[in-house]
Amino acid sequence: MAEDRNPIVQVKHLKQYFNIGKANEVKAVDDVSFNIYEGETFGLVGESGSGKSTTGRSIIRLYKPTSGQILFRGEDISKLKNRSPKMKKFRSEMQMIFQDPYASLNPRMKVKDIIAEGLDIHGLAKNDDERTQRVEELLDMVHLNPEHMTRYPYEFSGGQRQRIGIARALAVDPQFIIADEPISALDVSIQAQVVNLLQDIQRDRGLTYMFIAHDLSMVKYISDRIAVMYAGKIVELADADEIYNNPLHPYTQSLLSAIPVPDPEIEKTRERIDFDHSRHFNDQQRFQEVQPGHFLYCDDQTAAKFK
Amino acid sequence: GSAVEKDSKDTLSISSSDVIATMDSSLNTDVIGGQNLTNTMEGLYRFNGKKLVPGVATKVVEPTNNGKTYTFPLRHSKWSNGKPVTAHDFVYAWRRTVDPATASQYAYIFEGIKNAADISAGKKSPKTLGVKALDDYTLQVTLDQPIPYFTKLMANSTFMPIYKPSVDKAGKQYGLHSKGMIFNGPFKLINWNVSDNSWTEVKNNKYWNAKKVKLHKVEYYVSKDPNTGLNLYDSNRVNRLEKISGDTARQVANYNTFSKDKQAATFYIETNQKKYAFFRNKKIRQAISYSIDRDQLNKNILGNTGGFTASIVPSGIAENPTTGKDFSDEPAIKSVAKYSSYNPKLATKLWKEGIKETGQKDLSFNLVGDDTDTAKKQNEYIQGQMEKYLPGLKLTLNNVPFKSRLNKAETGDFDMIVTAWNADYPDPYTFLQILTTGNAQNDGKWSNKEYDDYVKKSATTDANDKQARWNDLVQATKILTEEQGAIPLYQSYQANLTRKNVKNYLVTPNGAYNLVTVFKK
Amino acid sequence: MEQVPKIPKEKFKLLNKQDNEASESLGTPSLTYLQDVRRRLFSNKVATACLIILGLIVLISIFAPAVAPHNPNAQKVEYSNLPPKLGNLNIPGFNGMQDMGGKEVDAYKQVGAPKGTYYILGTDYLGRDLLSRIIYGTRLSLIVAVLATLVDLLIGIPYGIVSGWKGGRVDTFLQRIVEIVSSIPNLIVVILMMIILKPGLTSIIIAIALTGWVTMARLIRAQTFQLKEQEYVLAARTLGESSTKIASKHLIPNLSSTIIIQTMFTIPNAIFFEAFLSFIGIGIPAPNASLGTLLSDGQKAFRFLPYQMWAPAIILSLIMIATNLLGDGLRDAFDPQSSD
Amino acid sequence: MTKYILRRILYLFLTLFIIASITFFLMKLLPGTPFTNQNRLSPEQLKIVKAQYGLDQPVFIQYIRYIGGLFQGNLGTSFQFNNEPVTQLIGQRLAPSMQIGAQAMIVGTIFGILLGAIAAIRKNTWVDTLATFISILGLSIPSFVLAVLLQFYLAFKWHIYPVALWDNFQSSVLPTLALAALPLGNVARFMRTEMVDVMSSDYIELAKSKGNSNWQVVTKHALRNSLIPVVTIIGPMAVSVMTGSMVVENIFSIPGIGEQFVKSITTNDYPTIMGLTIFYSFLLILVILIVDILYGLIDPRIRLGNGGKE
Amino acid sequence: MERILDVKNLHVDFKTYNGTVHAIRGVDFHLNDGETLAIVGESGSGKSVTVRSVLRLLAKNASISQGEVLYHGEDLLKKSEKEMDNLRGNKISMIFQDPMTSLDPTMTIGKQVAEPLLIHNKVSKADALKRAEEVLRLVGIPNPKARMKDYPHQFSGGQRQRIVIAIAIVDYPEILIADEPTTALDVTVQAQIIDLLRELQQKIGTSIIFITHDLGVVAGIADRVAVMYAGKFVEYGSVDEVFYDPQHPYTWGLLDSMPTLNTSEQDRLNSIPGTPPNLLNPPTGDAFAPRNAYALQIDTEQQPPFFKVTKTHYAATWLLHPDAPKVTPPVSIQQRFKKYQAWLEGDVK
Ligand SMILES: Nc1ncnc2c1ncn2[C@@H]1O[C@H](COP(=O)(O)OP(=O)(O)OP(=O)(O)O)[C@@H](O)[C@H]1O
Ligand SMILES: Nc1ncnc2c1ncn2[C@@H]1O[C@H](COP(=O)(O)OP(=O)(O)OP(=O)(O)O)[C@@H](O)[C@H]1O
Ligand SMILES: [Mg+2]
Ligand SMILES: [Mg+2]
Repeated sequence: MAEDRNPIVQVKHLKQYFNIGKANEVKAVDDVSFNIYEGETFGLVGESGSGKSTTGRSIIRLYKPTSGQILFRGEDISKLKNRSPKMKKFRSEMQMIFQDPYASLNPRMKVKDIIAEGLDIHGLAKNDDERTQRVEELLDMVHLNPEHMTRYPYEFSGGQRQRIGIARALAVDPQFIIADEPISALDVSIQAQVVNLLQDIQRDRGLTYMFIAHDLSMVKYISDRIAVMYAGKIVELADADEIYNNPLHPYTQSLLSAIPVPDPEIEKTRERIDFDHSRHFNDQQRFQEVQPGHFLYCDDQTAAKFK
Repeated sequence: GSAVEKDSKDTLSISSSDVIATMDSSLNTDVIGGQNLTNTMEGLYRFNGKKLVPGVATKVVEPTNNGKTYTFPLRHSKWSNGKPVTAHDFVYAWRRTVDPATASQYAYIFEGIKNAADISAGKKSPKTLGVKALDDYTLQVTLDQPIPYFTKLMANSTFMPIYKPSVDKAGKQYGLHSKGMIFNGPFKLINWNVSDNSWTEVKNNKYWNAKKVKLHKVEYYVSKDPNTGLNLYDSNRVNRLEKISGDTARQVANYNTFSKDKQAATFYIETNQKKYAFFRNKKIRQAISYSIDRDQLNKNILGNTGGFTASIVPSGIAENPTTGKDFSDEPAIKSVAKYSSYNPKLATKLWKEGIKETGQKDLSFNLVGDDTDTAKKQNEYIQGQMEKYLPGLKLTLNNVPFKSRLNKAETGDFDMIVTAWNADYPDPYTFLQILTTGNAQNDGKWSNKEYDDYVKKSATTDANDKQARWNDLVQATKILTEEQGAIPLYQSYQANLTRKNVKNYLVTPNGAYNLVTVFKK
Repeated sequence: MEQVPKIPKEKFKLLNKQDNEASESLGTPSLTYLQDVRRRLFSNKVATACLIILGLIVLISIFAPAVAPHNPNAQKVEYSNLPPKLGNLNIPGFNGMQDMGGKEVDAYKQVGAPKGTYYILGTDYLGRDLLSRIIYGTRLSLIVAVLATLVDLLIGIPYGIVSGWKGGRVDTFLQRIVEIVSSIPNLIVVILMMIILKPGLTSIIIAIALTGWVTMARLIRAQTFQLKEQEYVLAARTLGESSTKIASKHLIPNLSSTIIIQTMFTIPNAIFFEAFLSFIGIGIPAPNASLGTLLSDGQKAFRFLPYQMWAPAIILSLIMIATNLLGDGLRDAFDPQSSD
Repeated sequence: MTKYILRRILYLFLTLFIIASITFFLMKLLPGTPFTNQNRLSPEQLKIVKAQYGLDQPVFIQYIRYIGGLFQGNLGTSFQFNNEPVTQLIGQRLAPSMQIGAQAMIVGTIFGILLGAIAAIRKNTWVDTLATFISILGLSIPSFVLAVLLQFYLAFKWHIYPVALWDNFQSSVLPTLALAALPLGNVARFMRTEMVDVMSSDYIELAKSKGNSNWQVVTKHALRNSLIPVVTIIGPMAVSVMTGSMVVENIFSIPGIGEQFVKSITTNDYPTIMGLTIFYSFLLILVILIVDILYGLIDPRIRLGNGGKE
Repeated sequence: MERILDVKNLHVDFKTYNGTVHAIRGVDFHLNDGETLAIVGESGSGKSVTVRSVLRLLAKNASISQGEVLYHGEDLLKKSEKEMDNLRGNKISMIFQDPMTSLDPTMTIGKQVAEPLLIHNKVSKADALKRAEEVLRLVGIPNPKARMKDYPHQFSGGQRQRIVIAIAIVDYPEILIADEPTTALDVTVQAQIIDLLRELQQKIGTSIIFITHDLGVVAGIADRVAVMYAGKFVEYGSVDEVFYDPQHPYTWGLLDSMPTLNTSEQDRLNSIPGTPPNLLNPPTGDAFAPRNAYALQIDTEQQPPFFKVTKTHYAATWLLHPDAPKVTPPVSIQQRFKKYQAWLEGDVK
C-alpha cells in the first residue's frame, strides 16, 4: 500500500532531548520513526506533554535533533546548517501554523508585513506593488478582506488571526505544512471555519499536512492517517478509520474511550478504559508493523498475535 | 526625649574638625593630634597663651657652649600609672623619632641636634643622637650648630616624652588605641580607638600641675557637616565649635560668642617655574598677584578667616628682638605689601607685557587646590578673578584631596597650585627656608640667589646674633614678596564659637590650645 | 411564559442569504498599538501632567542660553548670597529680605545693589545667579541622564538580547559577568572610577557605562527568553529570517515597553547618582553647576540660606517625581490589560 | 540544597577574588605613593616604610600578598592611620552602620509593605494616590537633603531627637529615617505592583469564593504571595542603604563605615578604600545569597536544587 | 422539585475605557435541587459573568444593573458582604477553570482544603485537616495524609483540579458552580474529572451549575442545558431536548459544527460564519441575526422572546413564532430530530 505513495517526509529514529546531561533532562521525543506521504494529512494526537509539538518543531528544524534523520523529499535536513542556502530553500518548502492565535502574530507589525515577511526573506516579490498584490491574493485566499492589511493583529478575532497565520505560511508557497493545534484555542463555532479553509487549500494546492491536535474527533475528521503519541514515543500509527475502529494499543483505546461526544445517549452508556503506564510499557517493546499499514509499539509476542 | 543636654561645669564639650590620626608623638603631623597630645602629655615646656612656661623642665633654660648645648633640669613628676617621668623617657622618645625605622615625618625637625641628620639617613645609630640623660632628672641636648628657635621647639609635641613599656607592648600600633597608653599631661585619653568620631579625656590626677586643672572631663566630637556642627553648638550639645569653615563663619560672625584666632599659617600660590619659562617671568607672577581681590575673598568666601598678609610669613609669630615689633610690621615688609594687593589694571598690563616678553602662546593652565568646601569655593573665586583680569587665561580647576595635592606638589604635577604652610615652630625661618633653592618643599622651584644667601646667613653666621638674624630674615622676605616667588593669598584664622561660660580658652603660637587653664563658670 | 406578541406577518420572511452573510468587518476602530498607548497615556491625567512638566524642563534646559537671565558662572562677589527677590512684588520669601542676627534686613540694600537689581532665586556664595545656575545645572543633570540612557540602550539592550537569544553557554558566561558587576555596589565602582579618573562628566559617564546597563540587560534577557519562545518568533524562524532581522523586527519592537519603562528608572537614577557624587565631593567640577553640586552647596548653607537648598531640591524632586509617575503611567499605557 | 549553597559560596569567593583583583590593580594605577610629605622623609626612612607596606616588591608580588592576606582576613593597613589594620578599622566602625542599616531596612521594608499593600487594596482611590505619592516622595528626595531637613526640624527646632552624634537609640532615629525613605519608597511601589497582580490572580478569587472576608483574603493569601517577590529587592535595597549611609553617617556624625569610606576617599587611603570595597561587595553578595536561600525557603515553588534560577 | 436558585432578569454591565459593556442582558434561569445545569456558549457570551453574579464575585468595574438572584427565596444581591462571605464556600461554592493557577502556591494543599471549614464552622484545626484528608481521598488523591503537606506545584494538572474540587465540596455545599473545570485538561483527565463530579453529586447530593463550551462534555454530565449567546440565554431545556430537539439556529450551528466520529472527510463541516457582536453596542434585534442563515426580517428589529417548546424546553427564536416560515435545519440536526422521534416513540412503547 505504501509503495505506490511517495513519502514527502521520512522521520527515522528521531530523538529530541532537552537539558542533556542535567538533572532535569527531558526525552521529549524518544526514537520516533514514521513517513508522511505526499498529499495526505497526517494526524498526531496524544496527551499534553507527550512530545507532539517537539516532533513538529524538530521536523521543521526549529530544534536541532539530538539524533536520527529527517528526510524531506529524500534529503536529510536534520543536519543542515542554519545559514546555508539549502536551509533557506527548505525554509520555503515547509511551513508551520501555530496554536495560539494571539501569540503567533507579532503585535507590533501590520498584517501586511506579517504576511509579506516570507516574501521579503525569499525575495518572492520584485517590487512593492507585487508585494502588495501577493498579500491581497493571500488574504483573499484565507477569506479575509484585503482592505484590512494595514491593520494590526489585535483588531482581529481569534479565527481571523488564525487565518492570517495561515496566509503567512502560504506566502512562501510551501508543499508541506505542520499545523500545531491550529484550532484548539478557537471557539467551537469558529473551529469549523478554519478546518474548512485548511481543507480547501489542501485540495487546491495539493499540500501535505501534519496536523497536531488534542481534539480527536477533529483529527479523525481531517486526517488520512493518525499517529498516537505517548511519552515521547509513537505508540500506534494507522489509517484514521482503522485507528478508530480497531485500536490496538491500550493507550489509544483509553484515549478513544474518553472522547466526549455531543450525544447524551452515547455518553450515558459509555465505558471508560483506564490506562496504566507501568503495566503497558516495558523494554522489549519496539515500533513495528503488525498489520498492513498499522504500526504498533509493542513487544514481538503481542505483534505476533495481530499478524 | 529632649535633645538639649544640661551643661555640666566640670565637663567641656568641643566639636573638633577631624579625628585624631595618631597619639604617637613621634608620628603625629597634624593639629588635632597635636592638640590632644598637648592635652594629655607634657613636654619640657608648654605654651600658656603666647608665653612659654616650664613643663617637665623646671625652668626655661638658656643654651651654653655658643648656643650648642642645652641642659634641662627636670621636675619629679609622674606618669599616669604612678611611675616617675625621667630624662630617659625623653631620650627614648627623641631617639625613636629620628630612628629611620620609625619613619617620622618630623624627624627632619631634629636636624641640627647632633647626628640627627645622619641617623635619619641611616648612617648612624639612633644611640648617637645628641641627647643624654645626665641623671634621671637632667636632660642634656647637644647641637651641631646653634638653632635660634630651639627653645620654642621644645613646646612641640614631637619633643614630648614617651613611656617606653607602652610602646614595647603595643609595638607598631602604639598611639592607635588609648588602651595601654600612659600619660603625663593634664588629661588622660580613655576608651579611644583611632578613627573614633568622639573621644573623652579625663583629668589626670598624677599630673604635676593637677591642682591648676579645673576641668574634670573634656569631650571631643567630630562633626564634618557645617550644619550639624552649628546645630550641636546652638542646642548646647557642645560648648565650643572649632574651625568653622568660611561660609558658616561668615554667617555666625554676628554671634557674640564668635571669636577667631590667628594661625601661624599662610596660603599662597606657587607657579610651576620648572615646567614653564612663562612663570619665571616676574611680571607674570606679579600680574597674578594683582588680579586677586583678597579683600573680597576674605569677606565673601572665607568669612573673614583669611587676614591680609604681605608676605608668606604670617603676622603674630615673631617679634623684633629689640623693638618688639611684629615681623609683618617691619617697614621693609610693609613697603612691598603693594605687590600682594589687588590692582586689576596693573595686573592686566603686566600680564600682557609678560606674555610679550616670554612669547607664551598657550594660556591654558590648571590650578591645583584642596577639595574641602572652602578651598573649592576659594579656588573657584580665584579662577574667576584671574580669568577676568588676565586676558586669554583659561584656568581649569583641579581640586583634589589633601594627600593628592601634596603629591602633585612634590612631583611638580601642576601649573599653579594653592599651597598652605603651617609653621612647624613660631619663627619666620620655618616659612622662608622652604622657598630656598633646592628645598624639597619649594614646589614651584622659584630660585633667587640673593634670597638664598640671606636665609642661609640667618641660620649660620648670624645664628647667635638675634638682631642680625632678624634683619636677614626681613631682607629675604622683602625680596620674596617683591619677586612674588610665592604669591601670598592670606594668613588663615581659626574661627570658633565658644560659650560665654567657657573661660581662658587661649590659642598658643603653635596653633594648639592650652586646656590647663580653661575653666567653666 | 411570555405572551406571543402581535407582529405583522410580512416581518417573518427569511432574509436573503446574500444580504445576511456576515461580511468580515472589524468591530474595533482602527488604532495602532502606539495610538492606543498614547490614548491610554493621555487619559491618565497625572502622567500627562508629568509629561508636560518634564517636557518643559527639557525645553528650558535645551534653550538654557536663551532662557537663563544671567551667565551661570559670572561671579559678582559683592552680591553674594542674596536671597530671592521677584521684582518689587512683596511676596514673603521672594522679597529680598533676610534674617540677620534676628533682624529682617533688606539684603539687596545692604550690599548696595542699585534699584532694579533682583535675582528671582537669589545668588550663591560667589554672587552667581541661582536661577541661571539651576537652569544650567538641570541641563547638565539631564545630559548625564541622557547619556546614561544611551549606555542602557547601546550596551544593556544588545547584551540582554544576545544573552537571552543565544542562551546556553553564551548566556551562562554573560550572566556570570552580570552577576559579578552587580555584586559590587555600583556606587563603589563609580567611586573607584572617579578616584582613578579625574572627576568630571566623562568620568561619571564612564562610571555609569561600566555598571548602569546591568539592570536593563537583565530585564531584556528575561524578556527575550520569553519572546524567543513566542510563536511569532518561531514563525519568523521557520520562514528563514536571520537572527539580526528577528532582533530588529520582532524582539526590539516588543521589548519597547520594557525599554521605555526601564529608561524611566534609569533617568532618575542617573540624576541621583550625579547628585550623590557631587555631595561626597567627586562630582561635576567647578565652576560648572549640576543639580548635585547645587544641592550639595545648598545643603551646607541650609541653616542660614535655606533657599539655596530648597530651589535645587524642589527641581530635583520634581524631575524625580515626574519621571517616576510618568514611568508608572507608561507602564500602564503599555499594558493593554490595564484598561480600567 | 547543601550542594547548591556550597556552589553559591564558591561563587561568592570567586566573585570576591575578581573584585579584589580589579580593585587592587585599579589602585595601583593611581599615581604617586601613599606617603604624605614624602619630601620630609629621608631616603632611608622612605625605604623602610615602603618595605613595611611591602611596596618595595614588584606589583605582582604585592598582588599575591594582598590576595593571600585576604584569605586570612587581612585587608592590609591603613595609610591614613599609620599601622592600623584595615580589618580593625572596619571592625570598630561596623556596629553603628549595621544598626542604622538594619533599622532602616526593617523600617523601610515594614512600612513599605504596609504602604504598598494598602495602596493595592485601595487601588485607584485617594488612599492609593496618597500612598503612591508618599512612596515616590521617598524615592525622590536625596537622602542628604532629607537628613538635613530631619535634623533641622525634628532635632534642632523641635528637640524631638538628638541633632547628631552617636550615643543611644534616640540618636539612631533620624539617620534611620533618612536612610529608610528610599527603601520604603521602593518596597512600597514594588509591593503595590505585586499585590495588584496577586489580587487579580485566580487563587485569590478562589480564596474569596471560599468565604474569606476581604481582610482574610489579604492577610492569609495576598500578602504572603506578594511578599515573595519583594524579597528579591532586598539586595538592591541593601545597596541603597549602604550608599545612603555614606552621606547620612557624615551628616549625623556617626562613626560608621560609610563615613569612613568617604573619608578614605578624601584622604586617598587606598588600602581602606580597597578593604571597604571588598567588604561592601562581600556584604552585598552575602545579602544576595541569603536572599536567594530565603527565597527558596519561603517560596515552595523554587527548587534550589535546580539551579535556583529563573 | 424545589428550585434552590432562581435568577431573574439579570443585567450586568462593565465600565471600560471604550464605554459600557453590556455583558449580561437579561438572563433568567433556575436551578433545581440535586440537578446539574450546564451552560454552554462560545467565549465571551457571558457564562462566567452570569455565575459570578450569583456569588457576587465580579470585577470591580462591574455593576449588576437589574435583576434578582433568589437563593431559597432570598435575594443575594441585597445581602451584605458579610452575609455573602458566610454563603461562599459554605452553601455555594465554585470551581475555576484553570487548575494551574487556582491554588495558592505558598500554602500546603491540606490547609487550603481545610480553609472553608475553618472559616465557616467552629471546628478545630485538627478536625478540619482530618476532614480535608477524607475529602482528598474522596476526590481520588492517592495517599492524601502524606500529600496534604505538599504544595500545589508538586501535583499534576488533573490532581490540582481534583484538589480544587475538594475545596469546593469540603463543606458540602448546596450549590456547586463549576466554571469550565476541564477545559485546561487532557481528554482522559477530563473524563476522569467528569466522572468524579457525577459521583460526588450522587454522594453529597449537591446541585451543580456546569459551564463549558464543549457540547460533548455537556452531553455527559448535564440534566438540563442552557445555551448562551451574547449575554442572553437563547435556549434551554433538558439535555435530551436540547441535543435531540434543538430549536434555536445557534444551537443548531453549535451542534452542526462539531464533527462526530462518523463525519467523513468528504462532508464539509458547517460553520457559523462571522463573529459575535460587540457588547459595547448590542444590536437592537436578535444578536445572532447577522450570523444566522435562518434570520427573519423581524430578527433585525426585535429581540425574540422565549417560545415554549415543551414544559421544560424554551427557545428564543422567531422561528418558533406561529407566523414564521418553516425552515430546513442542517442535515445533522435533522438526524438528531429523527433519533429523538424514534426515541420518543420507543419511550411511548
Ligand atoms: N525547550 C524545551 N526545554 C526543555 N523541555 C522542553 C522544551 N520543549 C518541550 N519540553 C518538554 O518536552 C516534553 C514534550 O513537550 P511538547 O511541547 O512537545 O508536548 P506536546 O505534546 O506538544 O504537549 P501539548 O499538548 O501540551 O502542546 C514536555 O515534557 C515539555 O516539558
Ligand atoms: N472586568 C471586565 N471588564 C470589562 N468587560 C468584561 C469584564 N469581565 C467580563 N467582561 C465582558 O463580559 C463578557 C462576558 O464575559 P465572560 O467572562 O462571562 O464570558 P464567558 O462566556 O465566560 O467566556 P469564556 O468561555 O471565554 O470564559 C465578555 O464580552 C467580556 O469581554
Ligand atoms: Mg504542543
Ligand atoms: Mg468564562
